[in-house]
Amino acid sequence: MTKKITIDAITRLEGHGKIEIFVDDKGDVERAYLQVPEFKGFEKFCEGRPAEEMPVITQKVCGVCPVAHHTASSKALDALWKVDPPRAAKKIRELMYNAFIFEDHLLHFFFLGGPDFVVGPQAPALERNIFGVIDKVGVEIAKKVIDIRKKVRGINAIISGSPLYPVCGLPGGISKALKKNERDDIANVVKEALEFAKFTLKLWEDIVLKNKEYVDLILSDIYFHKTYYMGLVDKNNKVNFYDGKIRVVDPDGKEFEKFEAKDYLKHLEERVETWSYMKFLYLKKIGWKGFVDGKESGVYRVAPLARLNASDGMATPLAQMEYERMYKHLGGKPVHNTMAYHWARLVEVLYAAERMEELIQDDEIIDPTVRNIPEHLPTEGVGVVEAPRGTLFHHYKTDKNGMLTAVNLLVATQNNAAAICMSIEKAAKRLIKGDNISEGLLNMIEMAFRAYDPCLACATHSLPGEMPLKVSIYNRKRKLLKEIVRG
Amino acid sequence: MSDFEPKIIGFLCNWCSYEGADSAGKAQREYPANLKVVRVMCSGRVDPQFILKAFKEGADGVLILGCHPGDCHYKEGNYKMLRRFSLLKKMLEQFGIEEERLRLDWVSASESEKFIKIVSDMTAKVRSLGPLSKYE
Amino acid sequence: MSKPKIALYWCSSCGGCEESVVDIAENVLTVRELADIVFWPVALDVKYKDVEAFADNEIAVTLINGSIRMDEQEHMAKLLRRKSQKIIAQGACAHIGGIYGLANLNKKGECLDKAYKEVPSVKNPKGVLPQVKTKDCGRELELPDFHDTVRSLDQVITVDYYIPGCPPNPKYIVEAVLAVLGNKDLPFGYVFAERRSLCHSCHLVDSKPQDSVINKIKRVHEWVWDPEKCFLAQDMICLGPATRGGCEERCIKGNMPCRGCYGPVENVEDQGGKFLSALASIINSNDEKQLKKIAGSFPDIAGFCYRYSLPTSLLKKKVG
Amino acid sequence: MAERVGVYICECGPNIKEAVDVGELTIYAQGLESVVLAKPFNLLCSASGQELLSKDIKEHGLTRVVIAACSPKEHEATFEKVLKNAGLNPFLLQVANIREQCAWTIKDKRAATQKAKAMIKAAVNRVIHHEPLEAKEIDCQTDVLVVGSGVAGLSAALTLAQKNRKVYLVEKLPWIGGQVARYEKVFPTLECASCVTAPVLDEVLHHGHTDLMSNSEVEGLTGFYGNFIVKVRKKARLVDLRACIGCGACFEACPVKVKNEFNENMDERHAIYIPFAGALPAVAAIDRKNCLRFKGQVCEACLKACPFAAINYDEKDQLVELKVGAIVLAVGFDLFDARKAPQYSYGKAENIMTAFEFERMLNSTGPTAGKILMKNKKPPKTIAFIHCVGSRVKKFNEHCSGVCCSYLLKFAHMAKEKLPKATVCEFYSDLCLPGKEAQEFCDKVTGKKGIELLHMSGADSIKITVKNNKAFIQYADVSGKNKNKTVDMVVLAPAMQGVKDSKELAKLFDVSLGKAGFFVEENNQLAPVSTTTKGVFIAGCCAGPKDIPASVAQGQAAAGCILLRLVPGEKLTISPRVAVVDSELCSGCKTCLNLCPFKAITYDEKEKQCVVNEVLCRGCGTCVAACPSAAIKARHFTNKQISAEIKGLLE
Repeated sequence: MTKKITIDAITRLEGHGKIEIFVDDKGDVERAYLQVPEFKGFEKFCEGRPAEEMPVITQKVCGVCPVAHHTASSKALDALWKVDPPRAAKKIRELMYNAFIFEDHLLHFFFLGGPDFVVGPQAPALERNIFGVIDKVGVEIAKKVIDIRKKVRGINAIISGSPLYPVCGLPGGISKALKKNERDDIANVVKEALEFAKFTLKLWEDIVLKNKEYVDLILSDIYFHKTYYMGLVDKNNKVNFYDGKIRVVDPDGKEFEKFEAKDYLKHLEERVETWSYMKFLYLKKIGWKGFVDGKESGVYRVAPLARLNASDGMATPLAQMEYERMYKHLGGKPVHNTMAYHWARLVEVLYAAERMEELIQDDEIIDPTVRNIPEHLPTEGVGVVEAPRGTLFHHYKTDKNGMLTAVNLLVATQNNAAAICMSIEKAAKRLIKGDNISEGLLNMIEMAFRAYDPCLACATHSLPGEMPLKVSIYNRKRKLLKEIVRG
Repeated sequence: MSDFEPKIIGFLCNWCSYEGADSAGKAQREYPANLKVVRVMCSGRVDPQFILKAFKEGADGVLILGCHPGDCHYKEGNYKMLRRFSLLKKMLEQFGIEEERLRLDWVSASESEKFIKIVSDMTAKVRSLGPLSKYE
Repeated sequence: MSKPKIALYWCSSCGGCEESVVDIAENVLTVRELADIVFWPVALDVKYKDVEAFADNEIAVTLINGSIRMDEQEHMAKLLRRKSQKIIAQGACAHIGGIYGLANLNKKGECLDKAYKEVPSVKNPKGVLPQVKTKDCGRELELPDFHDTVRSLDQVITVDYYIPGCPPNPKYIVEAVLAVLGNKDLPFGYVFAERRSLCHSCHLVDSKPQDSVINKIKRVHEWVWDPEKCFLAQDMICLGPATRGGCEERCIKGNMPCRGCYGPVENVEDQGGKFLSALASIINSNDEKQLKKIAGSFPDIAGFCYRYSLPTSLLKKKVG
Repeated sequence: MAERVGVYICECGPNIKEAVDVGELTIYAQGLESVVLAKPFNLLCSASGQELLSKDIKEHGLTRVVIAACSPKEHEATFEKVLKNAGLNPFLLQVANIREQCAWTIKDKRAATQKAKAMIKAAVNRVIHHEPLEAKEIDCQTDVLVVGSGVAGLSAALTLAQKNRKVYLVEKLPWIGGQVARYEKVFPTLECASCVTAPVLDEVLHHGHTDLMSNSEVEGLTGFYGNFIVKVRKKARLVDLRACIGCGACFEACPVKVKNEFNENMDERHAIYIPFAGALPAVAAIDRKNCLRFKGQVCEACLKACPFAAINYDEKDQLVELKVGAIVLAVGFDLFDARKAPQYSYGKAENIMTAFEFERMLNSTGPTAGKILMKNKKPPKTIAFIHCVGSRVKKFNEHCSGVCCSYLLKFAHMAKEKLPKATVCEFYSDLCLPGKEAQEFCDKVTGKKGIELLHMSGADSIKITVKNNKAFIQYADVSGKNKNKTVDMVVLAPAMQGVKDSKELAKLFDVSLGKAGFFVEENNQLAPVSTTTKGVFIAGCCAGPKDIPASVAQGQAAAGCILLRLVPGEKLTISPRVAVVDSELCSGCKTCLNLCPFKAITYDEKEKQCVVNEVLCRGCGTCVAACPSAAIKARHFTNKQISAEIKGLLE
């Protein structure tokens, strides 16, 4: 008889993303589904709005990465009105952006994803959270984490008014120049941030890399998928979050294509499944071959590991060193091991800190000119950034008054949606045999999922961050046969 | 529906338009029963909230009558209403409320004829538009 | 005896409200001393079953953020209402409907078709849409239903108190929780924010002349304005006068005008209607033609007046 | 405690009874929430009706009353009184106007009854939210400022003074009396003008309660009805009012000669002067514009000449502040500038003059000592009087000044008196001769031979050019035929207009300015001398063209209103139907400040809030509708009350 295992965010009834695994009569896993049960309709209700309001409207897509939407939107407006922001404005935007990446990645490592490693995969559920981390690394460090997060968010408060939702984005620049004293305050925070980034990598080294069990886990075939990788790169093919061209490498690490954001429609396509409100992105040139990996499948991955795989390195010295170290450690590019996302994420944290340092030291950043006024009629514009969880596209069309006539959003986690399903499925296939469902497997499955740090809020404007899990095994009549709570 | 009788709420200023309505009454001239009147001291008192409220409570049309420009008992109240009217009309379109459902006009105390004409015209207009689906 | 229980929950939200809870930082510890957080999807592993298991009114207070668009959100809101002595609507979405409420100017079908059939990146030859019940190779899957309109929390359940804002000010989250835990006697429907509108605390109010008028609506992308002068005095749309204070003028400090996320001041039924009235009344013309022109320079009036409050406006949604 | 509403349905004799089903209404009303009793009554406004109402209020302990009857305009006040006398606050009443709005305008009885139900329901809904209101009382000044010392101002001042009111009479010229003081005779009685005005002027000059401020101007006005504060500049006359007896010794001494504007520049005067004999007060004044001393030269001629040491070169302007309760504006009028209508060639030719000039010429104290002379000092043989110059034509003024026809006939009469041989002709398009005696006067005058009436086809179908020192008049007669006439002298009757500085005055006193520079009445039918600014009254020709008796009547009327409303010892009651700001809610966004037509709202810089002055507020509610935080409340027209009414009408 077919069983249905539901790994559910608390419960299907309450939603915000759930995973359903189906096992056949033999008890082998047939399919795993990542279902996203929510929808808001931005693409429609943004129509008829004035385009210049989009940075503050679309950031409400997601309270976890509002800065990503705000920035992608601002860039889409630059393109829409064909206006290039003053250099100072671009630098402030990028500063704000790196501060955000830094803080968001850190949040994931310490509060959400990190506990798997820091506290340990086998630790009981109720310890596998920030409080668990506190116990493990000590209150002092935990305080530091909270403290640095607060300070870095403070940077964005200085730049944009709000630590959470920036409001400064405008076509052709930003609303507020950076004052000398503000710059000094930020500079101090950035110094601390850089130190903390280094410290975090040290922590990773001590707690994870020095622990064979963890390293094996990272390299384990359970978390292994040969896929395409996509990310934003600068003119030297180095990772860049704020600007550049989109580069895609194939499973062998060879450049498959490289394109401008405005051409995204030639390269990417979305698939609709009746069982989720989330759409699935894939490479158009290869096409949709289902939830399978390999060169023949259009499925690709984004976010930290993908960005590193799709690039030729990092643009800052320390991050570059860490980049090289990672690939050396994991057997060269590209790395297909999903668990390596955690490491890649920390490489990016380091880069973000270094980049902030570069930008804040640049005297041009306090230039009072931060806006160019549009002179052309608006028509159409695409904006792109690398959100923490992957490449994010905003695409607007307007009438000559700048009133929106068409809006399209491709959000970070959508890129990974197919891969996430596959990773879960693969993990499940390896771990679920008949009714013999060990409790340990739940962590393993969850970790497969968690590594991507999927933000379903982005993907569908639903659950930000993490999902505690439980497995329920049902028979065909949905009668609960067995329930195991993770941890 | 042919037997549809629109509900129209009228906001009439105390000094001109309400007088105008009264003089229509004193002249015992018939006009559509569809109009139900709220007396305000000045058309300038008409808060857009009242108009929205009327639509929400099931009015199919809203009519605002004030003193002629220049004749306002309070100098300029009617102009203030005119200003609001110009924005409100535009906004109501976004809510799918046809512009004919909201009307602003000037009726002096002596213009009972004009008053009757406006009420009749508006009633006919709104009748032809049909009911405004009531808000829950 | 055991500490009072607190629950936090989200409906149709972006997670920003969660972030602002995280932002209460050190106060988290104070709250943890006073109460047990028994339910918080984002951070704690507690099952829906456990919520059902609570006795009615067992939870001292539940903070719910997000608006109501999916049926399961309504279901959960009702369940938590039953289990909680007090419900606090947290954030603009729960309070006044929020930005997703703009979708009330569109039909449900339009929204779905746009996202799954019409956008240029989608390939959907069969024109399928997500289904409430569906089978994939015989495997039965379910999704919650998408309602016709967005509703605020108090349009679904009785709400005791409100913490407005998008995002909410962490200061008021702490104040609210402590007030309820301390059995502070508050009027039903109390809003944790300022009583007066934003202008009262806005540092630009002094720069607003007493005979300020609107000559034409200027949009933010069109020009560089004086950051030390009231936006309305510069012909720009700022909802400050019609919006409850309490946000500490974050947007203003970012040199951008208010968009009204804190909702109306008490006694105001319709934030947008009131703002429209205030703005229109000071338009600098009595001439119908010119007024038409000025109205023409004001784009998307509904979208500005009801940026966050459309579901709780008098009209609530597009006709029909 | 639950409200107890009583609903009364007046049958208004047959009026309502026959048109709506009163029985059904009553039953319906009885079923409404918080209604404890509902009754029909034959004629509620009758004594018995009022009795019943007041009896019920007491016996049934009604807390609210709804009356479905005629228009509130008719009997709201009546019923408010009944409530008051029955010990119920009069504002706890709501009237449903089912007579004018149902009974009389809806033929179908069923429809009428349905609508009446809705209106009663609405009234009940509304009245529940009514609040008891008390009229407020404030202290007030009873002194009065009168601006302008023409006949209107004078009669206002005198009427007030006679009731022992302190009156400040401000006249911008050094001499009082206005235009009339410059006339020789007045129509239709042909009495001597100065004989008519002299006693009045004299009384004003010497009345204990009038403080005459000649040569003075109002420069600032603050405050409000009952409590105005007025800033007056008393310009230095440089001649001691008390010492000078107007002997004129100084005139001869003065080396300066300039045109005399008081005689329409037809003769000259000195820099120290009295414009004409009989000007009051009979005290000289120095005009600094022309006096040599004030041009920096050394001259003490007048000082030396004055036998009474009345000259004081060092006198300075004084700024005085007056506290008054009310103000009467009686600043008079000016004539349309005939130069603007070239067709009359005024200013381009000799012997074409305005009515003012001719008035002075006729006047024994005038430039020609009463003789009618052409520039060449010869008497004219023919004189043409032209009606409607610049009036009753779209291009200039549409209004008819109403007095020109009469005074031009007066001119004709006096011209014939002085030059019996001369022929005079009146060019008119219509004769405007209102009143009891004008027509009779006209017949008398036009009966004389040598006086021609020439009927033009239109007010401006006339053209005057100069042909060898004579005026050549081409005109279209009433049949449209083109005719012409040559005369020695032309007298134009230009339209009366508001004074040249009426715009500034309107702003200063916050009254609205209408067409042709005349001030606008609060209500041109029922409130002809009050303005939309409470406490500021207008009288005489500044409110529109009129003759002397009408001006005098208005002056007295204004005085009457003031005597009626501002009584010493009595407080000023102000209607509670005004706007009030809730300081708990006002954020000081300043939206309302500029909206108030009566400047009743001010901004408190300290509190950063707006404040409504209940005395100035007239309760229009414009600010209430605009207030974005609903911090302003319109008493008796609150949002709650009106929303409840709307809901009721639609249920």
